[in-house]
Amino acid sequence: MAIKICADVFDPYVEIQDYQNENPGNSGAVGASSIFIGTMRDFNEGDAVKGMTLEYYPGMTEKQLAKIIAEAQQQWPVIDTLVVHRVGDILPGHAIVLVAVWTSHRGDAFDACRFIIDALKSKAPFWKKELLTSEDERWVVANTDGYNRG
Amino acid sequence: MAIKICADVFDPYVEIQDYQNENPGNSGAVGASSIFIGTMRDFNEGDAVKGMTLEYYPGMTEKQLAKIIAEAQQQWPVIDTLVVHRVGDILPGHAIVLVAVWTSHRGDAFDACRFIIDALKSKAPFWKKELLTSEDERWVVANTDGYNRG
Amino acid sequence: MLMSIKVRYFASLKESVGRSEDNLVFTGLSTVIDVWNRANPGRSLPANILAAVNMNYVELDNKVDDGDEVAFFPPVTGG
Amino acid sequence: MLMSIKVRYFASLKESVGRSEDNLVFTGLSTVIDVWNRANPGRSLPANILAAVNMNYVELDNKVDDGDEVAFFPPVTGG
Repeated sequence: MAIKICADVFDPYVEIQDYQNENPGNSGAVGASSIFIGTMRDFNEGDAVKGMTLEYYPGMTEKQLAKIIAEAQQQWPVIDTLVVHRVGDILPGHAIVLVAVWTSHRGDAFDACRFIIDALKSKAPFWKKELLTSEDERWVVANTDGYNRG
Repeated sequence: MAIKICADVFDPYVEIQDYQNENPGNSGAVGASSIFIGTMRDFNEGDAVKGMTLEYYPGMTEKQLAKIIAEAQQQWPVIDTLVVHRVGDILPGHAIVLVAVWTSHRGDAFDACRFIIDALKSKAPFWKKELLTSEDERWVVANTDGYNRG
Repeated sequence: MLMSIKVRYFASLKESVGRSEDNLVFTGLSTVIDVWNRANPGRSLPANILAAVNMNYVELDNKVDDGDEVAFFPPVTGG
Repeated sequence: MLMSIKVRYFASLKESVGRSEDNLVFTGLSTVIDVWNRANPGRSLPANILAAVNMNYVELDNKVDDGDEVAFFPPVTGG
């Protein structure tokens, strides 16, 4: 299990490959990997966005993420988990968050991965401030339910 | 959208990276990527497994996968999809299937990805024959519901 | 009417019938189950076997036409 | 009893209070909302603000102890 806060651009696929190379132990038991990657879009709530700053609470963020992963491990037979989250100044197209969950069976992988990203979005102390193409700045007030209602 | 049948070992992360490099068009609209990877385990139904052969129906397999992806695109606002499936002789640890779905919002990505892998497992003509460490061979009779009931 | 039908078998069914395909030629209208019976006289279709015509899933009473490819196979186990 | 409490503010709340932390020293028992009121006299806690003590979420009537770190911040928007 690993939790990583990145102040610089990260490639989620390289993070996964590096993690797996460093932790090859469980590969024979793994039958399913569910991976979620959140990426910065160039629009939000109808406005064009050209950048974003992600603030966090060093110490508490990692502690809350570790709690969320422990809850997932209690609910599902999880073999391993990797969570990476970006902080600092971010541009459209860049990865914000990576959640990877490895299990024996696919239902467990999907359920645990979705639980972790949903819990992260409601409990892990990160805050987004958007820079619009109009040069206005605004704090994102609340996360949405995750569906396109447009 | 791409569908690929691989007769040789494939690295799912390299497949995704190559696909994204060849199809950079939608990156500003993508906010969520849900990726599922199915990997060969070294056990199944209580027996140690040392290899597997995957048979398919060339032509029909691709046709059914294209239908499944079209159904997902009708039900969710999917930006892009990549499905890769292995055939031939497979060893434990090797990737069997990759499903990647790109959307603006995470709920759509998870739902569409899970729909595609569930439909693939029930409708796409692939058949697995396991080689046990006891040297017995057996056809897998049916896919399970995807949860660990052990 | 002269019908020319390719019949294909996959996976465990291919092993139990002992061949991967038949090329049938016969006269008269026919359904998927008729095709099975002509290709496998005296052997009833095993339970749970799925059928496809021209790579689309069909029911066993589906009509077949000259030139069709009819396939029989067990439940799929990919992914 | 002498209480030494570090208070931290994040994101939009940090901007509206105009600072990122306070170091309070006072005597007597206290709760999270008391800490806010001592650090921000005359300014009521904005609606929806979350509180943590030593990096765990707490309710506003949670007791605080000497040496605790108390944090206030708006709803989180990561991921």
